[in-house]
Amino acid sequence: ACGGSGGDEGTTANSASGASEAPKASGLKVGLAFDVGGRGDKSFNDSAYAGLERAKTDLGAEIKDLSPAADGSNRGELLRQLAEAGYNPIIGVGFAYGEDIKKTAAEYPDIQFAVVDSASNGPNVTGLLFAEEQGSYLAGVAAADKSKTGHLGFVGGVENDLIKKFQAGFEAGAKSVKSDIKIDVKYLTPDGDFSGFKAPDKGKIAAEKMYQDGADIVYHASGDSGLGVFQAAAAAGKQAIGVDSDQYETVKEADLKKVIMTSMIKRVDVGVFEFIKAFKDGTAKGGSDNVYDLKVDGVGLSTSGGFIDDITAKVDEAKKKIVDGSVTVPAKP
Amino acid sequence: MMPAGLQRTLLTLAGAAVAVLLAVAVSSVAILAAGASPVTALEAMFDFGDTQNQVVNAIAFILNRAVPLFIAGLAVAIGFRMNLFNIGVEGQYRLAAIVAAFVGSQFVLPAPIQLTVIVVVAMLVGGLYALIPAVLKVTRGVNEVIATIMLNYIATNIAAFLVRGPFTGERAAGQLTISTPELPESAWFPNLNFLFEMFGLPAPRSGLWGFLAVAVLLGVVVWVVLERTRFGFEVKASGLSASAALASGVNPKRMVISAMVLSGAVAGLIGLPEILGRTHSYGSNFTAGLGFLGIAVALLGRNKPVGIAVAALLFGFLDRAAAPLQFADIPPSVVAIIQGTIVLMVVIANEITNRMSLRHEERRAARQLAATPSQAKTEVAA
Amino acid sequence: MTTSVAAPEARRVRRYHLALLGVALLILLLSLARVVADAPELTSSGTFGAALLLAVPIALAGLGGLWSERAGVVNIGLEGMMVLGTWCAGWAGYQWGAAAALVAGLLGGALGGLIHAVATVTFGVDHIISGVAINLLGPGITRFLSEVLYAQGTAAADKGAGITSSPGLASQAPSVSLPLLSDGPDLLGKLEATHWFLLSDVAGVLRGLTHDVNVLVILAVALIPLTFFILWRTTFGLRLRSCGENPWAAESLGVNVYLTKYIATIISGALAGLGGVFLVFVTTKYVEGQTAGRGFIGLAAMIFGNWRPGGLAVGASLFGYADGLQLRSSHAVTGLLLFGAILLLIYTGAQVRKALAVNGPGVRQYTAAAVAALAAVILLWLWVTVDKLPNEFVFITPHVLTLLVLSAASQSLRMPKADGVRYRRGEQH
Amino acid sequence: MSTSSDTPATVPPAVELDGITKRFPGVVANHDIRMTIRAGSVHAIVGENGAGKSTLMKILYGMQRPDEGRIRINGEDVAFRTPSDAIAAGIGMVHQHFMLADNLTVLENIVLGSEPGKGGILDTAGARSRITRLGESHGLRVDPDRLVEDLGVGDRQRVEILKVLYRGARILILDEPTAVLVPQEVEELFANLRDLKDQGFTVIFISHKLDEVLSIADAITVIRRGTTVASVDPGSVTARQLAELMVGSELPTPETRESTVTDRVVLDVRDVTVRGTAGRPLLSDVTLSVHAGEVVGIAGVEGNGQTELIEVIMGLLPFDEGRILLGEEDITTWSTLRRREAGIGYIPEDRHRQGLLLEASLWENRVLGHQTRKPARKGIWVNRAASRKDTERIVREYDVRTPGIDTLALALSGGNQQKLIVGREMSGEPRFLIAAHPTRGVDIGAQSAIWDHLRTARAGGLAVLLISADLDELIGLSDNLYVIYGGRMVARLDPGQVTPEKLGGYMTGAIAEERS
Ligand SMILES: Nc1ncnc2c1ncn2[C@@H]1O[C@H](COP(=O)(O)OP(=O)(O)OP(=O)(O)O)[C@@H](O)[C@H]1O
Ligand SMILES: Nc1ncnc2c1ncn2[C@@H]1O[C@H](COP(=O)(O)OP(=O)(O)OP(=O)(O)O)[C@@H](O)[C@H]1O
Ligand SMILES: [Mg+2]
Ligand SMILES: [Mg+2]
Repeated sequence: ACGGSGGDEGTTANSASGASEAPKASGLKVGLAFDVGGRGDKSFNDSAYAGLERAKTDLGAEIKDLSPAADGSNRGELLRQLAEAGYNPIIGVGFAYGEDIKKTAAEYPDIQFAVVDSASNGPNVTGLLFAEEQGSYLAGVAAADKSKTGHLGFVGGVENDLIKKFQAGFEAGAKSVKSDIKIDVKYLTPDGDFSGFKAPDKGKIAAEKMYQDGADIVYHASGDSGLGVFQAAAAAGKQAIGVDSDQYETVKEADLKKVIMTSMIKRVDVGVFEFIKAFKDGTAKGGSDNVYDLKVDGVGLSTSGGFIDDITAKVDEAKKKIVDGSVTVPAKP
Repeated sequence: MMPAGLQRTLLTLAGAAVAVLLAVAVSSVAILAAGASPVTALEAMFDFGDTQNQVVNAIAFILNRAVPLFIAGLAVAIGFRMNLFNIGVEGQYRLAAIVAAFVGSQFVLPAPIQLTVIVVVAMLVGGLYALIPAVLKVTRGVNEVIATIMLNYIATNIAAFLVRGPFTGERAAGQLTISTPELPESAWFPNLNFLFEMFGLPAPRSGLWGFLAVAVLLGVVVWVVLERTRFGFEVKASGLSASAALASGVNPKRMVISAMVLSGAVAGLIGLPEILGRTHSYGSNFTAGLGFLGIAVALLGRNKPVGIAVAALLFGFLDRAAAPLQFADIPPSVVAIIQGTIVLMVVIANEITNRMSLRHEERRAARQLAATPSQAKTEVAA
Repeated sequence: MTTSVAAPEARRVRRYHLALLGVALLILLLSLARVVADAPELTSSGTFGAALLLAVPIALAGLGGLWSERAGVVNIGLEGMMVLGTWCAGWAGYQWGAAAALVAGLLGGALGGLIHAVATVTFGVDHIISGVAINLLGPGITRFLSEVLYAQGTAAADKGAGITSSPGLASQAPSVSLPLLSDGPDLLGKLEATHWFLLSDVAGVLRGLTHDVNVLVILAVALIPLTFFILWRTTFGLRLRSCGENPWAAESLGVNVYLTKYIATIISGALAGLGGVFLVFVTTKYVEGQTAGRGFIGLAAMIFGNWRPGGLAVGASLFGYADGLQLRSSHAVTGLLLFGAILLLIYTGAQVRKALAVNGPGVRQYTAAAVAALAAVILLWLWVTVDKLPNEFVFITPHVLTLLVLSAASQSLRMPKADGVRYRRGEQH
Repeated sequence: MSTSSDTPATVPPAVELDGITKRFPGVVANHDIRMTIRAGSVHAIVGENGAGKSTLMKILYGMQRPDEGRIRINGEDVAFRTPSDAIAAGIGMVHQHFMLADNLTVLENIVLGSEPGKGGILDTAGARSRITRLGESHGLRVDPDRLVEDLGVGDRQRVEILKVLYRGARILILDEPTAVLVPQEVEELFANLRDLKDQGFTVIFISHKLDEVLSIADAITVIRRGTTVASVDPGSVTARQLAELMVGSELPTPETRESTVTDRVVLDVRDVTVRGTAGRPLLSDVTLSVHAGEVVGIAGVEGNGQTELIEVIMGLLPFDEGRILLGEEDITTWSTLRRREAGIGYIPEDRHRQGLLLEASLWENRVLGHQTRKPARKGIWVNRAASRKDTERIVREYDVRTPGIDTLALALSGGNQQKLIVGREMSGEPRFLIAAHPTRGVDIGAQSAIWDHLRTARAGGLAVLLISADLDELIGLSDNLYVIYGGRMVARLDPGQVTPEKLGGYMTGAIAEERS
């Protein structure tokens, strides 16, 4: 629709022919486009890739994954190239794909799209959403329970709405345990400057300050900068909470492992795989969102290391309240 | 004998060609090291797809990518022509883009007026932001390279503040990107898909951004201004010899300010193709870094509009290859290496060919004069 | 003869004393601001520790800039060289430990310097242009190397590498503290905790600079006087500086200008690379994009410091301090507003006194005084009214400060005369 | 002056040059040069501008390599690759233009390249005492710790010679050392040189000033168009004969025939003072007026305020007090451009720096400085056609030797570049012209052409301010002569009466201020 009225006719005409010209999928051909950083980021993108790989092994899918340019300017182009090469369904990883998926999905109405972290915005688009705030709520509950000083910290990489969901959930969870708990919050860079996800030194300084001021558990949602948070925790003899994947497992350094009390896991792999499976089964219709929340274990807390084994009951209790709807977690701080 | 100008041009072209070839050779080594075949890589780069749709899409992508790069290159080149290093194009276009996107979303007027207002606002903001380093340089002697680098950081942060705060627009539920309010349809730049349809080709999916036309026009205007007007002459003179320009009555302060502001005003347009042609708002996904790429494009194009256009197309072409390369299982950052080496090789080649042609010129003059003095003598004698 | 010999000595001594006095005054004012604004972070050891951590890579990049520019080669490619340094340090470090990371980072940066030297010295390419090309190339090469060497299935990937990061270092660079004072009994720490006026502040500053310091920090700090010594006290340094002042004169005296410029530019790259190594040491691995423009900031710090090692150290510290402060406490940054206001008021007083002393119109002094007074009032007003600055404005504190200082002091800066000038053997300017 | 000390025939010549040829793109700077320089003598080399003297010396000093030919030093074949090789062989060179780093101290400039010290650490104290001793023994006294930028020309010259002596050179090359010195300073220098000769040094001395050459040299070699045309004994040749050898023809004289001075004042400079940053004012209370049809000459040693005077008149340098009038109008606050438009022409002292865009074509250089006036301008446009046509006219009328008007300015020889500038500045129909060193570095043919153009324009009512280091030119062309010293006009003289010696007295401050 970007081209105005003239473009519309062309677009529809093309997409019909496009679909017929595109090589017919012999089987399931799944395309996936990563966010900036690409495959191998040990985080979010890799988690999505794990779901894709599972589709390959479990469902026999032919898979293709593409990474965008460093400035992300070719996201739409990646989707289009996948569509033209006959991939269906196509998944965009990251909320940044929202707009591009919307446009591309309109251009290729016969192809099913999914976008991670952004809501559906087309009849053939499925939003794969994660209730980070719910997972973070549990992290907050665990932290508040474990805290001896009644003082927590939160380090966000980039001050955007996604990360604020983590902050909001964490604060709500902690306050549900101890209403007067103190939570220091620091973001490393403003929105639009993504270096905050790649600055372990800054993460370290921010967390160091929180520990010095008396915080004993710091939750981070700051990508690679989290490494610095763990370092600060190790130096201060305090604890930290990881994010996205089970960082107790992904972090290799023994001294840092020790401080990772738990991680708020976001099962992008599950979301991706389930979507592909649904597509194969013919149940992925698009136009709606699949919300991966506590109910379906799309988010959750990791227990590796056994640091929170003693409070499992409390965490489960909180989880139950969210699942049954008696507690609604805010998505904005 | 060939006219001197033509000869210089030919030599330049030859140098550029050699540089590109060398860069390709260097990158081939890298590709080989990555365990892939350079031939496959080349094929992937030139593989525009099998269907008309794919080819048209590819061409549209290249052009759409080249448009902002071209404008960025022009902006940078205006300063470079007089040895004024406007590293601040990056900040100027970002700030201009957000303000223009916001202002444009606040009213609805007939499309031509609406678009004109947006363009003017963007140029104003870009120009005014460039005025800061210009004034600092002229009045306080602050090095413009450092000032503009600092101002880039400042612009990034101001833009982040604005898009999150005062300029923020409504969002669909579940949308996490923040952006300015969406522009009304009268601010959507009509696309140029008819260019393809004229030849019976399908229209590209992404649409060929109409701003291309503005860019072409801008290129012509910049060329005319730089090559044909008194102002352009003064820019050239200041660039070739600041001291000679000064002694000739060119006011260096005025030149710094006007060239910088002009550069900033052009820079203000860099973000508009994307905003008016695709996103219709300034959001947190806004393409960053075009200002720095613009420097590379301007260098490749030797600070001349036609050269910049070629360089922008080359960059667009290479950027498009990122996806096909991945289809061929070749690391897409090969593109970055090719771009980097091309720039380095081309600036070196420029230097060599420039020196060669100057030396050639001297020799030629001496040779021709060696033939004439006898005539001159006889004239005097007669 | 004696007087003329003694004169520069005396000048030097005076400058040195002046610097000491300045530092003392600054700390006094800071502690005043700390008390009045109730922002302990202004002088806490944590802030100064963070400032040191953040200042070191900037200072190293700045030193890199100093070496090349003193030899007449403008180096805007520091950022690209630093990126090369971080990648190489990460790559060697995960395999062979911190010492290997150090060497590899130095070499990586030096490679960038070599490219710059080939382009500018041998081929006479404009220095800014070559630097821009290197900034383009650095991230491209490293990304490519990561894509090839850290791809899934490689040994590195199993050790935790990804396309955006290397595996962790095999061994860490050691850190040290000053015994007794900032470690163990930690006397300085105790003194700091008392929050006494001035005493605690001094203790905080000292402890911040001596507690748990990476060996590379010590090396980096030592490099500043060392650079001064080499450039101003050795024969090689004299030759190097002569290339930046008048390469034709140097050439006519048998100095190999090309070689000297090559060496200087390669050292410049190596120092930028060392800055990259430091970043890797802090994060214990290579992370893509972790340089975050520090090469440019280093260049700014060097210009800020008037192409002198001491000056660039001040510039880098300013950046490190402002950044560290904002990372630790947004509230304390508003305290900085008060500090700025006090400084401006002092400046106003000085200008007014000067204007009164001058037996002339002294218009310039009056305007300066008026502008400074106005700025002071604005800052004070901001301090009183603003409770918490939006983060975006906190982030840009160091950049705005640099701009302000440059616009106040640019006219007294003096860059090497032949800096950035294209030099060709046998050709006169 | 040819008091050659008797040297045994066994002592080999200090320098022998045999068939030296050096080609530059488009120029053969040296062609089959042959000469022999006796040890312990002062050997002068003379030749026109561009004859190839400096090139030859640079070859001898290892800065450039000859394409052909052999060099023998003290009887031994040498092949210098760099100046260090030459320095090692005992050769030192003082360049035509100062080769000093302004921001370094005298000491640093002197020791650079052969620094004393252990383990790479500079031994400043040792160097200082050595320089002081050296200075005292040769009468070349300078303060080793001062920055060179604070020194005057004479001191800089001394630093240059100290540099050479410091390296223990026995063969000294002095390329036009006297160009920037006043007669009294020249005498001091010559005393130094004789002293050096007596101590056994060999001196190669280049100068255009033939009287000087005749007074100091023991032998003279003449170079014309890159080749040695004669070796003469100073005792048996006159200045005139020498000059004719150099040029290969009669000497022109810059004599002004009849006075065309009117009583209409065109330029009036009143009490202009420029304080500058450091204590001493650059110009103080300068007053002078130039009438239509008059050439006013300014004599002075370089660095006494001439440059500032020109820049003040052109509006390039702000001044603290005083006024400047052009005709009736007060132009004190006018911009450079407006002054040019009002009819001030400017032949700058440094044509490469201020007069030309070397990498632009001749016609674009025609536009330079005239970009706001016809024929170069049409509205906001540059009128290319008209500019090109007018450039062709200049090339024709001023005999600029060039392949065409699209040729880049840098391809022209200095003289032709200068003729282009003169033609351009005359074509703006100026009322007033600043001619700063209009014939510097220009060969004799071009020189007299430029003089003719100036005379013609003067006859047509042009007011000219002439600044020159060439006293003959000044005396010959001027209707009125001022002497500038230390930023003041110290004397106003009648060029018909004055002798070069007297002029020199005023120029050095040896004769006190006087107004005639
Ligand atoms: N590096 C160079 N490249 C090209 N041409 C050169 C170079 N050096 C000298 N020339 C040319 O060689 C010729 C001889 O120049 P040289 O400087 O030796 O003359 P000169 O006798 O010293 O003149 P002057 O009296 O002006 O000093 C001139 O035509 C000059 O332009
Ligand atoms: N070192 C040099 N390198 C390159 N070209 C040179 C050099 N010296 C002179 N030339 C060129 O040789 C030509 C003739 O120069 P020439 O020596 O006659 O004038 P000039 O002496 O340089 O003028 P001036 O005496 O004012 O310096 C010019 O085109 C000049 O650019
Ligand atoms: Mg010459
Ligand atoms: Mg010469």
